[in-house]
Amino acid sequence: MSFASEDSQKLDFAGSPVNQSLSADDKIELFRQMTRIRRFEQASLKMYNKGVMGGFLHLYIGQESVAVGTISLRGEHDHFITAYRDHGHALAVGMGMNECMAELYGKASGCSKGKGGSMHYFAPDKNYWGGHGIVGGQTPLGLGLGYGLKYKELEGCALCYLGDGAVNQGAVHESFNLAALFEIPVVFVIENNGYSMGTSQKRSSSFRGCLAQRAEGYDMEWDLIDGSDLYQVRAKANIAMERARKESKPSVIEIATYRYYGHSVADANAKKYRTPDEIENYKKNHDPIRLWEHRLLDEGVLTEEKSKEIDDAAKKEAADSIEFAENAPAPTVDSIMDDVYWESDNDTEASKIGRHFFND
Amino acid sequence: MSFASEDSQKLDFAGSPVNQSLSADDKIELFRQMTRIRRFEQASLKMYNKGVMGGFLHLYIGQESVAVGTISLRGEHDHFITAYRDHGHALAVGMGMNECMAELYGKASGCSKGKGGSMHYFAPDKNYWGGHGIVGGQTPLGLGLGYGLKYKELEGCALCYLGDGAVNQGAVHESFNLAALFEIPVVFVIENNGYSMGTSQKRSSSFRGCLAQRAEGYDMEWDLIDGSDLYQVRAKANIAMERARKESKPSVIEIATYRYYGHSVADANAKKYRTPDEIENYKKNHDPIRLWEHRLLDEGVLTEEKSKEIDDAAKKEAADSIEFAENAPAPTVDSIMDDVYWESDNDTEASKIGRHFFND
Amino acid sequence: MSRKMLYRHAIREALDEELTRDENVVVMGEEVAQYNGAYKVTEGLWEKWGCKRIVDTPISEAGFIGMGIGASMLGIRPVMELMFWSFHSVAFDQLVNNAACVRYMSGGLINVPIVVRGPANGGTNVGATHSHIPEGLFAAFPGLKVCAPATPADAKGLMKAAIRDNDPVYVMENTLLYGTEGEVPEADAGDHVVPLGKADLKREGSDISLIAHGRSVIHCLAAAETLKEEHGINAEVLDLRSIRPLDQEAILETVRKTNRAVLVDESKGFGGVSAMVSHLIQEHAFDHLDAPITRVTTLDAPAIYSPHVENEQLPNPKRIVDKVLAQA
Amino acid sequence: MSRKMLYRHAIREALDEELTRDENVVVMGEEVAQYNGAYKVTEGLWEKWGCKRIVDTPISEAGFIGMGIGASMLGIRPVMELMFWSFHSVAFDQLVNNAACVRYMSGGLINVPIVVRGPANGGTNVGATHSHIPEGLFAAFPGLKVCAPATPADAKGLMKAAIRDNDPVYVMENTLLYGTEGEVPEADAGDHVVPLGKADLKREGSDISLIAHGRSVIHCLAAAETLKEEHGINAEVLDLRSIRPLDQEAILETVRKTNRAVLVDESKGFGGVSAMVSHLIQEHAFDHLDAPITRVTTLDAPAIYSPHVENEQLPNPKRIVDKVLAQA
Ligand SMILES: Cc1ncc(C[n+]2csc(CCOP(=O)(O)OP(=O)(O)O)c2C)c(N)n1
Ligand SMILES: Cc1ncc(C[n+]2csc(CCOP(=O)(O)OP(=O)(O)O)c2C)c(N)n1
Ligand SMILES: [Mg+2]
Ligand SMILES: [Mg+2]
Repeated sequence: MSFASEDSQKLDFAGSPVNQSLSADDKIELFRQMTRIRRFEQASLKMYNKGVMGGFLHLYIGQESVAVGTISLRGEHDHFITAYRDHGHALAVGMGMNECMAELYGKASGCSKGKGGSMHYFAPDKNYWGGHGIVGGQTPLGLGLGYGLKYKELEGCALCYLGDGAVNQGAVHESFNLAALFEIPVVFVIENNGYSMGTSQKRSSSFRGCLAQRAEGYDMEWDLIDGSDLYQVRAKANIAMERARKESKPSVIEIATYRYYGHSVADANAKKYRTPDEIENYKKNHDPIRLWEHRLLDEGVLTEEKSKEIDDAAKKEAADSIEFAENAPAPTVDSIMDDVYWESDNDTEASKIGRHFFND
Repeated sequence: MSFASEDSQKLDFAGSPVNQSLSADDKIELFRQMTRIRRFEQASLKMYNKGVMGGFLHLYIGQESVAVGTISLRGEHDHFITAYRDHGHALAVGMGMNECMAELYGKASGCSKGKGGSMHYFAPDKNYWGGHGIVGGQTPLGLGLGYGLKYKELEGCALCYLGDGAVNQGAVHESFNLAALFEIPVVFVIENNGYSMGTSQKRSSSFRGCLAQRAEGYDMEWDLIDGSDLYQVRAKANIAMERARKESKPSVIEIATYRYYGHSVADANAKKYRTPDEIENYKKNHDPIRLWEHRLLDEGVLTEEKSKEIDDAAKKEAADSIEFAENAPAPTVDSIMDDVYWESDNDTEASKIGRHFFND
Repeated sequence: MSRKMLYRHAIREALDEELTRDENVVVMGEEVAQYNGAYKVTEGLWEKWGCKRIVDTPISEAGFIGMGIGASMLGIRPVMELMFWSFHSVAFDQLVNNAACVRYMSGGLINVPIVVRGPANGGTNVGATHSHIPEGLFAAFPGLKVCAPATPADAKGLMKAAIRDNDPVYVMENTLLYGTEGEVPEADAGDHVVPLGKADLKREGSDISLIAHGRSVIHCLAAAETLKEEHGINAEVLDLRSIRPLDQEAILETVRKTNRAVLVDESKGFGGVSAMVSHLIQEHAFDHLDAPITRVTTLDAPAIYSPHVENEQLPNPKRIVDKVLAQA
Repeated sequence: MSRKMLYRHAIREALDEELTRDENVVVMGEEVAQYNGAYKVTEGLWEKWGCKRIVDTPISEAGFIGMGIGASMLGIRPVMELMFWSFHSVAFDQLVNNAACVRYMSGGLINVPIVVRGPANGGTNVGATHSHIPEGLFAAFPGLKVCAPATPADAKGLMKAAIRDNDPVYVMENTLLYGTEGEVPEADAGDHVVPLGKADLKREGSDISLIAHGRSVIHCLAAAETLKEEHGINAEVLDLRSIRPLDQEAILETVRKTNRAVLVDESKGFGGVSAMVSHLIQEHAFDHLDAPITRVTTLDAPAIYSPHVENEQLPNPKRIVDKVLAQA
C-alpha cells in the first residue's frame, strides 16, 4: 500500500482556482457531505449486522473524499457511474438517505424499489447511473454516457469510477481505447484503495509507476491524486473534467484512498491481509474527513461546535432513515414481474403482442 | 501505414549472434520456407477462386518473414499459436502442404479432418496450437502455453501471434497483465500489417509510439521490428524468446508487415481502403522474400539458378498438394459426430454413462 | 403495392428510414461505415449519413456495445452490428447483464432502447466459432427481446419495430438469406412495421405443423412442397419470426388444427428455441397431440467446416421430410 | 463407512485428494489461495499445497480461464473457480469457444481437461448480475459437460469425476448448499467418484415424478414430505446430478412408473434444463404421460434483490406442492 501523499512532496492545492472559488459555506457543505456518507454507512453497518438486510454491503468509509470531491465539481451535463461500492456517490449526487436505506432493507420505497440492493443505487434524475455489480462492467457504460453527451453536443463529462482490481478487466481496456480514439468526454476515476478483496494491488496488477499510467498506452492523459486531500482531489479532477468538457478528451485519474472495513461486511479476512498498523495509520494520518475538518478549523471556516452540529445532524438523519426503512412496505410478489420491459410497464400496444413472460 | 524501416535508421542485423550462426544452408532453408508458403497460398487462392473451397481464405502473402523468422528460432520446448491467418505458421512449423491443402478442401485427410478449415490448422506434435477464429481469443491460450511450460519447469517459450486489430480486444489486455504479473515465458507477436479488415491502424487504435509500447503499462519489455528484414526479425525476436526462456519474462514485439491481398479473398474492398501505390510500394521495396533473396545473392549464398530451383520445387509441391486434396476422401456425415469429446472418441467407461449427444 | 427486394436491402431500407425518422438513431459496428458492411447490409449509409450517424468501431465488441448501452440510457438509439452474432461471446456481459438487467435493477428508472443485429447462422463453412445460433440463448434472459426474420419483408418490418421498441431487441439475420429476394411493400405505401411477437403462417396445411424461424422456414416451405407432391401430406408452416415475445397462441392454434408438430431449429439439440416450443405445446395442447412432437436440429457437434457435409449437419428439406414421414 | 460433512468440505476434500493424486492438477481463481476462497471452499489448500498448486488470479476471468485452457492443452489439469458462476459473462468466449470447440476444430488432436467450478444459484439477495443459473446455457454447447451436485457426497464424487475427465467439465455448486451437511463415504474407504451422466433417485414414490438438480432437489424432497403427509401423494424425486451427459434412461424410467412429472429448475422459464427434459419425456414417453408435464422455475424476471420476496421468485417447496396439486 502506498499513498501518493507519503511519496510525493506535499503541495497545497487550496490555491487552485477551483478551490479558491469555494465560499466558507461551500467548504462546510463538503464536510457535511462526507460526514453524511460516513454516518449513513455506519448506520447501515449496524443494521446489516443485525441481519435485517440481505446480500452484500460494501462500505465506502475512508473513501468519502473521492465521491464528494469529484461530484462537487459537477455541472449540469455531468454524469456519474460506479461499481457496487456506490453509497457515497449516491449521497453525493443528492439522493436521500431514506430511499437509500430503504433499498438496503429491500423495501418497495427504496431507490430501486428493493430490486437492486446495496450494489444497485440509481438516480437518473440526478445524473447517477448506478451502482453495478460486475467488476469493470460499468466502464463501457460510462464511456457511453460520454458518447451520448458528445452525440447530443452537450458540454459535459461522464465520470466513471472503478477499483484498482477492476483495471484488469478486458472491458476497461476496450473502453480506454475507444475513449481515446473517439475523443469521448469521459474521466475514468480509479479509486485505488490498495486492495481488490483480499488481494493487494501488487498481487493483481503489473504496472509501471501507477495504474493510471497505463493511459499512456492509449495516448491519454492521466494523473495520480492523493485522496486524503480534498483540495487536491478537486484541483486535479477539475483539470480532467474540464479537458473532457472543453476539449472532448478523456483522462484516467487514479485517486489513492483506503477503505476502513473489509471488502464487504461479509469479509472475514479484512484484518488478515492488511496489518492493523496499516489500517490505524490511515485512520490517524489520512482520514479524509478528519483532515478536511482540521483544515477548515485551521482556516477558521469551521468551529468545533459547528462540526459537532453537522455530525449530530448526520447521525440523526441516518437514524431517521432506519426508521423510514423499517416502516416502509416490502415489495409484493407480484411486483417481481414489473420493471423488466419498458413496453410492458407502460402497457403499450407492443407489450400486448405475443407472450413476453414465461412463468410456468 | 508506416513501416519501421522507413522511419528508423537502417541497422544491419546480419551480425547478431543468432544470424552469425546461420550456415549457408540454413539461410537457403529460410528462403525455401518463405517461398513454399507463398507458393502454397498462391495455389490455394487459385483453387479458392475456382470455388472448390468454402468459408474464408485469409492469405499470409507478404507476411512470410514473420512466421519463418520467428519460428526458425525455435527450440524443443517452444510453442506457437496464432489467429485465423495461419497457413504461414503451419508450414513454418513443418506441416505438410498436402494435409494443409486437403483441409482447405474440407477433406477427411486434412490436418483437422476437414473440421477446421483455413482458420483452424493444428499440429500439436509440432507444438503448433492453431489457428483461431475469434479475434484476440487465442491470446489467453498462448499465455496458457507459457504457463504450462513454466509449470512443468521446461525451458521454452510460447509465441502468441495477433493482429494490429486484435490488440483492442479485452482478452489481450488481461493476458498482458497476467503474463507480466505471473512472469510467464510468452512472447506476444503483434503482426502489424496496418489494417484490420478495411480499418487502418490509426482508425482502430489510439496509442503512443507504437502498439507494442502499450506493454509499458504492464511493466513489460517490448520492441518494434521491421518485418521486411529477416535478419532483424530473427535478431530481435531472439532477444524476446531468450528473455522468456532464460528469465521467464514476457515481451510484446510488434512486427511491421503487410498483406498483399484483401483481408480474406472475399474482401471486395481490398483496393479501396489502400491505394494501389501503397500496395505496389510494398511489393517493390519491402517484399520480405525478394529482399532476402537479394541479400543471399549479395552474400553469395544463393544463386539465381538455385533460387529458381527452390521456387519451382515449391510450385510443384503446391500443385501436388492440390492433386492430393482433390483425390482425398470427403468426411462422412457420421464423422460429424466424432472429435467432440475425448472420452467418447476413446470409448471410455465415462463415455458410456448418460446421454452425451442430443441429436433429434 | 410492393416490389421485389433483397433481404439485405430490405434491412438497409429499414435502417435508412429510421435514421431519417429519428435523429437519435445511430448505426455502429465493425466495418459498417467506410467498408459498407462486411455483408453489405449498410452499403451507402455512411456516404449518405456521414460519420456521426454511421460509426466504424474497433474490434472491441464488449466496449462498443457497452458504449451503445450507456448512450441509450441518455436517449440515443444505437443499432449495433455484430459482424457475426457469434461474436456475442466476447460481449456477453454487456448483452445479458447491462442491456437486460439495468432497467430491473434500477426499479424501472432506466430503459435501454438498443438494437443489436447481425447474421446468426450456420451453412457458410466458417467453422465452429463463427456459426453459433443464439436465439434461444438470449431469449432465455428476461429483459431481452429476440427476433429472426426469414423474408425480406419481415426483415424490414421487424427491424423497424426493433428500432422503435424501447427495450433491447436482438435481431438475428442470416448470411444465407441476405441475397434472397422477396416482395416488400413500397416505401411510400406507409410505414411497414412488423410487430414483435406475431408469428406468420407462411403456408396453410392440415396434416402436420412445421414450426420454425429464420432460414429454417425456407427449408420447411421446400419440405412442405415435397411432402405434398410426393407423399400427399399437407403441411402447415408457421414462421415464429419473433422468439421473445413469442406468439404462443399461433403455435397452439396450428397444433390444435393439425394435431402434429415437427419443430425445425438451427440450434443444437440440447435446448434451443424448439425445446421451449415443444414444452409449451405439450403443456397447453396436450390433448390435441396425436404423436410426440419431434424436432429437426443441427447435429449436436460444433459446426463442421467441410463444405462437403456442413449442409447435412444443418436442418435441410430432406431431413425435415424424413422427420415428418417418421411421425406420420 | 461414512461421516457427516459439509458440502464445502466435501468439495475441498475432492480437490485435496486430486491434488495428491495428480501433480498436474492446479487450483486457480480469485481469492482461492491466500484468502481461502470467497466461500471457503479452498480453505487451507494454499497453506498445504503452496503457490504453485493453488493460484490467486487477478479479476480477469477471460484471461485466467483462457490461460487454464491453454495450459490444459499441454497436459496441465486446471480446476478454475469462478467466484460466482455468474461471472461466466466476462469469460464466455473462452468457455464456449476455446474450451468447447478446440478439440473439434483440430479434428480431435487436442483435448481440454479443465474443470470450471463455483456457485450458480439465486437466493442470496445479490441481485440480477450475480444470480445467473447457467446449467442449461452451457449444456447446450456440445463439447462441454455440466453437473450440479445437491448433496455433499455427490459434490465430492462429481468433483473427482470432473477432474479426471479428459473433457471440459463445468461444476455448478450452490452457495446455499455449502453449509449443508450430509453423509460422505470415508476417505479411506476407497475412491469416492460419482460418474457424470448418472442420475440418482433420491426418493422413491409412485404417484408423480419430481425431477430436479442442485438445490431444487432439496426443495423437492421437502415438498414430497408435505405431499405425503398432507395430501397422501407419494412423489418420486429424481436428482439429475449431471446435466450433460444426461441420464435420459432414469428420467424415462421414473416417468413410465408414475406417469406424471413436475420439473423443478432454478432457471428462468424460457428454456433451461427443464424445457429440454420436458421435450425428451414427451418424445420418448408420450404414451406414458397422464397429464402435461409442468414446471416450477424462477419467476421470469432478472433476480430481485429484496430478501422479502426473493424466495418467492425461486422454486420452493410450497410452489412445488402447488404445482403437483394442480396436476394431480
Ligand atoms: C467480473 C467479476 N469478477 C469478480 C467479482 C467479485 N468481486 C466483486 S468486487 C471484487 C474486488 C474488486 O476490487 P476493486 O476493483 O479494487 O474495487 P474495491 O472493491 O476495492 O472498491 C471482486 C473480485 C465480480 N463482482 N465481477
Ligand atoms: C471477436 C471478433 N470480432 C470480429 C471478427 C471479424 N474479424 C475477423 S478478422 C478481423 C480483422 C482483424 O484484424 P487484425 O487483428 O489486424 O489481423 P489481420 O487480419 O490483419 O491479420 C475481423 C474484424 C472476429 N473474427 N472476431
Ligand atoms: Mg480496490
Ligand atoms: Mg492487421
